[in-house]
Amino acid sequence: MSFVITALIMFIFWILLSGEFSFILILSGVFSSLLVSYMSHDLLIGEGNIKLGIKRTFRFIRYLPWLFWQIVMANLDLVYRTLHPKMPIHPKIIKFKNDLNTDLGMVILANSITLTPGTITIEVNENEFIVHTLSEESAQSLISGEMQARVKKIEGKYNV
Amino acid sequence: MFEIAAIVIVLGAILVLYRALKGPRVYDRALAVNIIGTKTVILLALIGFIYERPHFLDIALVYALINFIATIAFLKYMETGGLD
Amino acid sequence: MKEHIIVRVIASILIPFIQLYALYVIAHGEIGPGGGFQGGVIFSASIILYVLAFGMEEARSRISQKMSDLLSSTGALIFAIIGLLCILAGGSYLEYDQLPLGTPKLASHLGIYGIEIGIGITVAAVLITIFFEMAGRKDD
Amino acid sequence: MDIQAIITGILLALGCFFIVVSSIGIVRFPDFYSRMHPAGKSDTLGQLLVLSGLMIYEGFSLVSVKLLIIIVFIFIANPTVTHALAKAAYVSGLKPWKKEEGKND
Repeated sequence: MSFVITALIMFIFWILLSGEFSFILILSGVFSSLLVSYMSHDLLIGEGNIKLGIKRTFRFIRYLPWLFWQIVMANLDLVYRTLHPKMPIHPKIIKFKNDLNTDLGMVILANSITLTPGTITIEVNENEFIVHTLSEESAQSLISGEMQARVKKIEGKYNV
Repeated sequence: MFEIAAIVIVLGAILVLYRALKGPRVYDRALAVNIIGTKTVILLALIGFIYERPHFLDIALVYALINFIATIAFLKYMETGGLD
Repeated sequence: MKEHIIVRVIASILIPFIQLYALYVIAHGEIGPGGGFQGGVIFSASIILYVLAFGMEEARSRISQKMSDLLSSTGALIFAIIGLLCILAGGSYLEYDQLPLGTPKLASHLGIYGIEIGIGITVAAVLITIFFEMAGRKDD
Repeated sequence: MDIQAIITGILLALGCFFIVVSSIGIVRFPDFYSRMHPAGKSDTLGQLLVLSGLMIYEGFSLVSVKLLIIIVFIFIANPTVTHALAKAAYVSGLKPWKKEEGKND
């Protein structure tokens, strides 16, 4: 199953890259996507706890606009702090508990943290996130756990 | 329009180059080099538009890829003293 | 990097796309930038990323020493055979348009395509071998 | 002037602004960890804005699809690299800078 899905995704990717529809190139596209999915179909669709599913993909797409808005806010905040002559930054390191079940969820949360207001993920393990924050407000908003709740929603109920 | 953007990005890269030269730690240098790499990708895309040669985008994509792998390799070496 | 969850997951998502991109570069060697050598290098970069994220043993279980040795000579063999076929068809070495494949234009098209594939396989296999040998060596 | 060129210009200007600010931040901030903030964020948003400006200029074609692929790739790769750098520095024992203690770097 994962073989077929990977091959399909790869073939779509090939068409997008190539844009040529001569016989030889389409044939080599089919062959290449089969070859790639033979070599690494267990990587993209994932075994065990980095599993991508259709429902998760849709929930992830619904999460993106909120993330994008947060990124814009983050950058405006950062521009202010960078260009202010006194540089109003109060860096510190905070830790908070990791409630997520899947590796993919942790990755999404960690990269979202890195992209949003004044925070950078330093370390992720099963128990906790260690995060470097630039200001007091961003530390507070992270501890309140809104982002984690949203990512948990992407993960869904089942624990794969 | 594209020319101006390209020049501004080169100026940004020069600013970051100062950090790459000054350090003070090896991680600062790695960070600066990685950022210059990202700017190079954008610059390649812009150059492709200035000279109207869309094939430059392929090169930009490859550069983004190699830049990513190079930084990861460097970090792994710094952390474990080996690559495997 | 066993404990690097993020690098591991991102690498496993990106590697198939990198490999497909490498094959795309090899196949479009005639009409775009790139070709066999560049495609081979990108392909080996994907294997290097795999080693960095998952470790040497995992990578060895996917591509054994024997496999990469075999592939590096297969690529060179493809190159040589296409060249020799050109001689057999009455041209000089690598004179593709003498090949009996329809029109001379199509023949040279297919000939170059075959050569690019051969070069790509060899370059990828040799670079993978070099990386494995160098990364496996410990500092004395 | 058509509307496409105007939108492209605005997006390019914004993107260049974020890129320059991130460069200034990297030069100005006091320690390694705070320098990662402009690196991880402004650069990602800057490339997003510049490349989507180019996409709008191009219209819908294979070139803009390729630009989209580059955007997504950098969008995934950049935070990953930032995190890996931060982790490497943290494991090696680099202490973050605090305002009260003054400079230690």
